[in-house]
Amino acid sequence: MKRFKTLYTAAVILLAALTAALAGALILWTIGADVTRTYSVIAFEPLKNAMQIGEVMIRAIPLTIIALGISVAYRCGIINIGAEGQMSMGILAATAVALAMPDAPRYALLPMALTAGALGGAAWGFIPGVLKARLHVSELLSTVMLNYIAAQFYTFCLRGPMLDPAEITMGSGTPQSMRLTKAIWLDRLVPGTRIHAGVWIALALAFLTWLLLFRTSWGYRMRASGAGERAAKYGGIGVERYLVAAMVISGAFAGLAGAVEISGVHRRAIEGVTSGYGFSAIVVALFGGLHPAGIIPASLFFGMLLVGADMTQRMAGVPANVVTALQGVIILVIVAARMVLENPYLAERVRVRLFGSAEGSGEA
Amino acid sequence: MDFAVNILALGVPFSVALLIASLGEMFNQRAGVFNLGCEGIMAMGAFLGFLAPFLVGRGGPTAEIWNYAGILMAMAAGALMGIFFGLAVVTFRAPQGIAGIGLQMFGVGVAGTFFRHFVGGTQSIPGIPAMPIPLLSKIPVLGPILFSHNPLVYVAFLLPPAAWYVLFKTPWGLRVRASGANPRAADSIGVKVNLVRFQALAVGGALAGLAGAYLSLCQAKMFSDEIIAGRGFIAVALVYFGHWRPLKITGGALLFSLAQALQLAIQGRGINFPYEFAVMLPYVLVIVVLAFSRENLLLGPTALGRPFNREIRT
Amino acid sequence: RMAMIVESTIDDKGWCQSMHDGITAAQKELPGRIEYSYSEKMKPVDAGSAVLQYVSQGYNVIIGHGAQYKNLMLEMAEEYPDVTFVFGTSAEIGPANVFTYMPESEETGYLSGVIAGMTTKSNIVGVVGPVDGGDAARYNRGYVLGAQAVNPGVKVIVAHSGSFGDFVKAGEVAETQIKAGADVLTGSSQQALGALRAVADHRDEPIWWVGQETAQLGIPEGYKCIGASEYNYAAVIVDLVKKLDAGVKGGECIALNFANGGFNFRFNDDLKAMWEGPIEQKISETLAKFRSTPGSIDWSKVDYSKL
Amino acid sequence: MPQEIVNRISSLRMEGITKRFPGTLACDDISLSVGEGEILALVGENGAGKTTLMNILMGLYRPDEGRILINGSEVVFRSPNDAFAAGLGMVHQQYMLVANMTVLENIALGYKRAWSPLRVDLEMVRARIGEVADRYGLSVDPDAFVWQLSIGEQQRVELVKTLCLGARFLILDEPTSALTPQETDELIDLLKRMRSELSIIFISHKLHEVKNLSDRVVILRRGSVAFEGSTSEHSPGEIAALMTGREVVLPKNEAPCCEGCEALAIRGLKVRSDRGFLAVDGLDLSICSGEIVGLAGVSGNGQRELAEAINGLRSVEEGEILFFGRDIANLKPGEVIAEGMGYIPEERNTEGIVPPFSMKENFILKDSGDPHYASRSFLRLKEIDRNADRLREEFDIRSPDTRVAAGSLSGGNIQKVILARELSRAPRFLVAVYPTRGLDMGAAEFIHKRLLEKRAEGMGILLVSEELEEVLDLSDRIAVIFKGRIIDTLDRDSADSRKLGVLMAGVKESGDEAV
Ligand SMILES: Nc1ncnc2c1ncn2[C@@H]1O[C@H](COP(=O)(O)OP(=O)(O)OP(=O)(O)O)[C@@H](O)[C@H]1O
Ligand SMILES: Nc1ncnc2c1ncn2[C@@H]1O[C@H](COP(=O)(O)OP(=O)(O)OP(=O)(O)O)[C@@H](O)[C@H]1O
Ligand SMILES: [Mg+2]
Ligand SMILES: [Mg+2]
Repeated sequence: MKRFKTLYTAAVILLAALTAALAGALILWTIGADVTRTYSVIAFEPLKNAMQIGEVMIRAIPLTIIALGISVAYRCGIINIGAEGQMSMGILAATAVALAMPDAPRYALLPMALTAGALGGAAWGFIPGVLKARLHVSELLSTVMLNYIAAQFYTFCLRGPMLDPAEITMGSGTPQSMRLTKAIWLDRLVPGTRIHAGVWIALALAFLTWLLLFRTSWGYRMRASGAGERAAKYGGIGVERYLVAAMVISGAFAGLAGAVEISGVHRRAIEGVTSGYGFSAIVVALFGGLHPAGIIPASLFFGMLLVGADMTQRMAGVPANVVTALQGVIILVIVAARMVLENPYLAERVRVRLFGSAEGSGEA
Repeated sequence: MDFAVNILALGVPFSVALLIASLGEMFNQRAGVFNLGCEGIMAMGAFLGFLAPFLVGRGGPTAEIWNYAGILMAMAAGALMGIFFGLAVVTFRAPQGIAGIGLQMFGVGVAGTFFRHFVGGTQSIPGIPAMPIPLLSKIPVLGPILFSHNPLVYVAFLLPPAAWYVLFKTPWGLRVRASGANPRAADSIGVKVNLVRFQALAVGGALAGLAGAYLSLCQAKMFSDEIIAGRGFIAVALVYFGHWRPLKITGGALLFSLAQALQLAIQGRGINFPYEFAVMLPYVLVIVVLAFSRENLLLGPTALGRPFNREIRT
Repeated sequence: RMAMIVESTIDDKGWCQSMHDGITAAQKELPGRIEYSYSEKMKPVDAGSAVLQYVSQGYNVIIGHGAQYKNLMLEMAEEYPDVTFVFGTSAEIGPANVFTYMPESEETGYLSGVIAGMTTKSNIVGVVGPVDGGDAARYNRGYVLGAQAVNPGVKVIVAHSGSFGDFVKAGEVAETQIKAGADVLTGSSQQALGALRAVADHRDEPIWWVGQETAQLGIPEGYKCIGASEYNYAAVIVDLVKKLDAGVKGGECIALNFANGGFNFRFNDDLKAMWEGPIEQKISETLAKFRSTPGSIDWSKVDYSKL
Repeated sequence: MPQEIVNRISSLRMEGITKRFPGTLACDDISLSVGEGEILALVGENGAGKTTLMNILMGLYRPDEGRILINGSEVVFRSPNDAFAAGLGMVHQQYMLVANMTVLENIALGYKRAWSPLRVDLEMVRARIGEVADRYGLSVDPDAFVWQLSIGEQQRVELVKTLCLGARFLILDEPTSALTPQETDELIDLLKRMRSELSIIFISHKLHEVKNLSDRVVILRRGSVAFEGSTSEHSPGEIAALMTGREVVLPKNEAPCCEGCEALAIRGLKVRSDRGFLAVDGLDLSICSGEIVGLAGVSGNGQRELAEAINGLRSVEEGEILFFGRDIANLKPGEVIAEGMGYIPEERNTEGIVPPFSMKENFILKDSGDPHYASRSFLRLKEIDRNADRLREEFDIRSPDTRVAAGSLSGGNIQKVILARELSRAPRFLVAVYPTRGLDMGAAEFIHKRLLEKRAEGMGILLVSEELEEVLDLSDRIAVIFKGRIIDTLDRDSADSRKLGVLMAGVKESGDEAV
C-alpha cells in the first residue's frame, strides 16, 4: 500500500515533468532554439551563485507578501486580482511620505513610509470590498477595472505632483519621483547581492498571517465567511464586515509590498515597479495552498522561474516571450498534476487496475 | 449632434473585440468554467489571424480570401486552446483561476515568440476594409453609427441575439446552463457534463480567437505581442457586468467602448485636467453602473469554478 | 563590450529600435571594436538582474535606454566604478563613470509641426501621445509649437492613449481625431504605429502623417508619411567609444540635436507633391536655424489645456 | 425514443455488486432482484449503501464488480442515458434539479423527444407535463423557477420529471422524506396504482410506508444484504430491529404541560418570501419555556420564512417577535443568538454547517468570540478540542475523529453535529426545523430523546415538522400553519392525525375554508 503510494506519486510527477518538457520543447523546436541549453539555464542558472540567488529572493519578497494578502482575501471568499493596483497605491503613499519628510530620521520615517504604503493599498482594497459587500459588485470586475484606474493615477502622480524636479530641469519629464532619502532604504543584507531587509518583513508577515487565519477568532470568522457564507451568516457572523476587512488586509499587504519594493530595490518610485507581481502572486497563493507555509516555497519557486526567464534571452538566445510561454505550460501542468495526486478516487482505481482489488479495501 | 454621432460611430467598432470575447467567456462560464486565459487565446487569435494574410495574402488577388482564412485559423486555434484548457481544468480538475493565468501566459508567450520568429518586428497588413452597407449607410444619423463598418462588426452584432437564442432556446444551451448551475443534476438526467464543458470551452475559445483576429485584422491591421493589452481581462470582467446574459454583456461592452470614444474625444477638445483622469473614465463608469444595477445573482452559473466528477463528492 | 537594456523590443520602429540601429551602425563604423548584447522587455527589477549579470560577464559599457533606468544606473555606477554606465534621456551630469544623453526631441517635433501646420486644410492637426512624459512630452510639445509658428490659426488636438505599447488604442485615438476633423497627425513611441495605421486606412482621403522616426517611411503605411526625423544614435555611440578611448569614462552629457548631427530629417520622396515648394523651404530654414542655435525651443511652456 | 416501444421489464437482477470508495466499501457483494409489477423496499441505516447501489443501477457509478441483468440478459450502463433507454428512472434523494431554471426547462433537459438541433419544443414538454399531472394527480407549476419551490414541491417535480421521461421501472430514493402525510398517502396510493404498469424500488426510513406499500423488503447493513423477505410476514418493529440490530422505540412526550413563562410571543408578523409575496402574513404564536409547540403544516406555507425571521436571517415587514419580552424583529443574527436563541435550520448541508470546516470548528460556529474558546481573540485550541471530543462522544457522531470535514459526514451525522452545537450552547429557546428529515429511525430516536430532555430542563422549543407522528409524539401543543397564518392550535390530547391533516389542508373543523 505504502509502496504503491510512493510509486504512484513518483510516476505522476515524472509524467508531468515530461509533459511540460515536451510541450516546451515543441515551442523551442519550432523556433529553432537550443532546447537543452534553454532548460538548463532556467533550471540551474538562477541558483548558480549568491548574486543570482539574491535576484530570486528579491522577487520572492513581494510575491510572498502579496500572496499572503491574496490568501487572506481568498479564504474569506473574495478573489483579489487587484493587487497590481493596490501595490501601485502603496508605492505612491510611501513615496508621498518620504518626499514630504526628507529630513526625518530613519527610525521614524521608515515605519511611517511602510505604514503609509500599507494604508494606500488598504484604501484601494477597501473599494472592491465595500462594492461587493454592499452593492454586490463582483470583485472580478471591480478589481480588474481598479487596476487600470490605479495605473493611470500612478502615472499622473509621478508625472505631476511627485515628479522628480531634476526631470524638469535636466531631463524630459520621465514619470518618476526623485531619489528617496536614505532614511527609508532597507538595508542590503549580503554584499554583492540585492537581497534586502524586506526578507524579514515577508517572514514576519507570513507568521502573522498564519496567526491571524488559524489562531484567532477573527481569522476563524473570515475563513467561515469564505468557506460557507450562508452558514456563517446563520452563525451570527457579520460576513459583509469581514469581507471588507479581508479586502482591506489584502490591499494593505499589496501596498506594503510596494513600499518594500521601492525602499528595498528601486529607492524611488518609477513606472513598471509592479511588473506583474499582482498576477503572479495569485498563482503563488494558490500554489502555496493559501497557507503561509506553502506560500513561501511557492514564491521562491516562482522567483526562480522569473529569474531563469530573464536569463534565457541572454544566455540561450531565445526571445523573452518564450519563457512566458514556458511558464504558462509549467503552471498548467503542475496544477493539473497536483490535482491528480490529490484525487484518491483515481489513485484507488489505478491501484485496483494494477494490483487487483483484493487487498486494502476495508478501513483506511 | 455631430459630436455625439461621431462618438457613437467610433464606440461601436471599438466594442467589437470586447463583445465577441466576452460572449465567448459567457459560454465558458455558463457551463461552469471560469477562463481567465481569455487574454492568451485572444493573443493567439490575433497572431494567427494576422499570419495568413501576412505570409501569403499580401497584395495578391487572393488577399481577401486569406483574411478570412486567417479568421478561421484564429477561431480553430482558439477552440483548440479552449480544449487544451479543458484538459487541465475539466479532466484533471485543476483550479481554474491559476490554470487560466497559465493559459494566458502560454498564449501571449507563444504568440509573441512565433511572431518574433516568423514575422519579425511590428508589421502591418491591409486587413479587412470597412464595408459600408450600400443604401443604409447613407441614412443621416444611423448610417455612420450602424452601417459603415467592417464586415466583422455586423457579424459581431448578430452574435448577441444568436448567443441568447442558443443559450435559452436550444437543447445545447439548456445543457450548457444546467452544467454550469448544477452539474450533478444535469448528469443525473443524462447530460454529459464534462463533454458539454469541453464544447463550451471550444466555442468560447473560438470566439476569443475571433475577437483577437478582429483586433489584428480589422481594427489595428497590425500585430505586435502587446496587441491585446489587457482586453481579455476586461472581457472577463464584462461577463460579470452582464450577469452572464448576452444582451446585458453587449450593453456593457458598448458602455465601455462609448466611454472610451467619449474620453478620447474629450481629451482632443482640450481639457484642463490631467488626461489620466479622462483615460480612467470607461473603467470608472463600468464599476459605477454595475454598482447601481440590481440583479438576482442566483440566476447565474452557481457551480462556476467547480470541477465535476460523478463519483467525487464535495 | 557593450550591453543595452530596453523596455520594449529592438524592432519596435520607435524609441528602442533607433538606439539598437545606432549601435549596430556604430559597430559597422568601428569594425571589430564593439561587442554588443541587448536585453529586451526589461522591467525595472529585471533590468537590475541584467546589469548585474552583464557586469559579472565583463561588459564594460552598459546602456540603460530610458530615464526609468536612471536610478539603477547611478546605483550600479557606485558599486562598479570600473564600468561605464550610460542612460538617457537626461541632461544631468552624472558621476565619473556615467554618461548621459539627451535627445532634444522638441526640435524634431517642431519640424513635424511645421509640416503639419502648412499642410493642413481643415486647420486641425492631431497628436497621438502615449503618456505625457519623457521623450514624448518634448516631441509632442515641439510639434504644437511648430504648427502654431507657421499657422497661428491652427487647432492642435492632443490626446494620450495612456500606454506606450497599446497601439490598438492609439489607432482608436487617431480615428477619434480624424473624426473630429484632424487631417495631419503625428505620434510618438511604438504605439504611434497604430495611429499611423489608422491614418493609412483613409487611403483616398487627404489625411497625412508626419513621423517621429524615419523607419516609418519604409513601411507600407509610409505612403501617408510626408516626412520624418531620425535619431542618429550611431554618432552618439561612436562619440562615446572615442571618449572611452581617450580615457574619459563618464561625467558628461551627450546631447542629440540637429546641430551636432544627432538628428537627421528626411522627406518622403514618393510624396514630392506634398512638400515641394514652401514647405521644403520652410523646413530647410528651420533646420538651418536649429543647426546654428541649438536649444532654442522652449518646449516646457506649452500647456495642452490652453489649446 | 417513444417509451411505449421500450420492452417490458419483466425482471431486473443485480448480482454480486461491489463498489468501493476510497476508505469505504459502500456495497459489498449485493444481489437482489425485482419482478414485473413488484414493489421492492430497500431499507437500512444511514450510510448503509442504498443510494450507492441505486446509483449503480442508474449508470451513475460503475460497479467494481458484479453485473446487472434485465430480462435475463446482461446490460452495461455507462451513463444515466443508457438506464433511461432501458426504461429505468430514478427520483434521487438529493433533488437533482437546476435551481435557476424553470420546472419546464428542468424536465426539457431530459425530454429528448422535444429536442431538435436548433430548438427545444417547450410546448411539447408542457403538454407532456400536463398529461402526467392529470394522469397521476400531481400538480406542478411548469413556469416556476425551482429555487422558488419548497422542498416538498421540489420532490413532486422530481417525480413528475421521472414520470415524464417515461420510466417503466421506478427507483424512489426516500421520496417521502419531505412530503406531508396526505401527500405521502397520495403518493403511496399512486404507486400502488402504478404497479400495474411499473416495477418499483422504494427506499424509505419510514417503516409503516414500507409495510403499506411493498411486496418484499431487502435490508442493507454496512454494504451487504442483512435480510431479504416478504413484507407481509414482518412487522415494522421486526424490520427495524433487523435493520439496526436492536429495538427502536420512539419516545413520546408524556410529561405534564409545564407552566413556564412566555418565552416567545409573535404578533401580527409579516415576512416576505424570496419570491416577494407575504409568506408569513399576520402570524400570531406564543410559546412558553419548557414547552414544545409543534408547528405542523405543508411545507411552503411560511415555515422557513418564519424560522428565518425569528433568527434574524430575513427581514420582518411588520409585527413583533417578543423574546422574553424584548422585540427581536430585525435584529442581526448575531444579536438574536446573543439573546439566547438556538436554531436547527432546514438546510443542514449549507446553512447548519460550514462544509469544508472540520467538525470541531463547526462546533464553535456561534461561539468563536466566546471567552471560553478564545482569549483576547486567540483561539483556545485545547478547549476547542476538548469540547469537540466531548460532544462527539455524547452525541455519538460517527466519524474517524473531530478533524474530518463536516461536509463529508452523512446527513444523519451532520444533523447530530448541528444538534450537538445548538444544545450544548444551552440556549433559552430552540427553533428546530424538520430536525429528523431523512434520518434513519435510530438517529430520529436519539434526536427526539434529546429534545424531550431539553424540554424537561425548561427550554422552550418550536418544532417545525411535517411529520405528524413526530409532532404528535413530541409536542405539548400543536399549531397548524397555512398560508402564513396559524389557522388553529390544538392541545396534544385533543389532536390526532386526521384532525391535523384536515387543518393542514386549510380547512377548519367547522367546515369553512380558511383563507
Ligand atoms: N461518492 C462517494 N465518495 C465516497 N464515499 C461514498 C460516496 N458515495 C457513498 N459513499 C460511501 O458509501 C457508503 C454508502 O453511502 P450511501 O449514500 O449509499 O448510503 P445510504 O444507504 O444511501 O444512506 P442514507 O440512508 O443516508 O441515504 C457511505 O458510507 C459512504 O462512505
Ligand atoms: N465525499 C465523501 N467522501 C467520503 N465519504 C463520504 C463523502 N461524503 C459522504 N461520505 C460518507 O457517506 C456516508 C453517508 O452517505 P450519504 O451522504 O449518502 O448520507 P446522506 O444521505 O447525506 O445522509 P442521510 O442518510 O442521513 O440523509 C457517511 O458515512 C459519510 O461519512
Ligand atoms: Mg442519505
Ligand atoms: Mg441514501
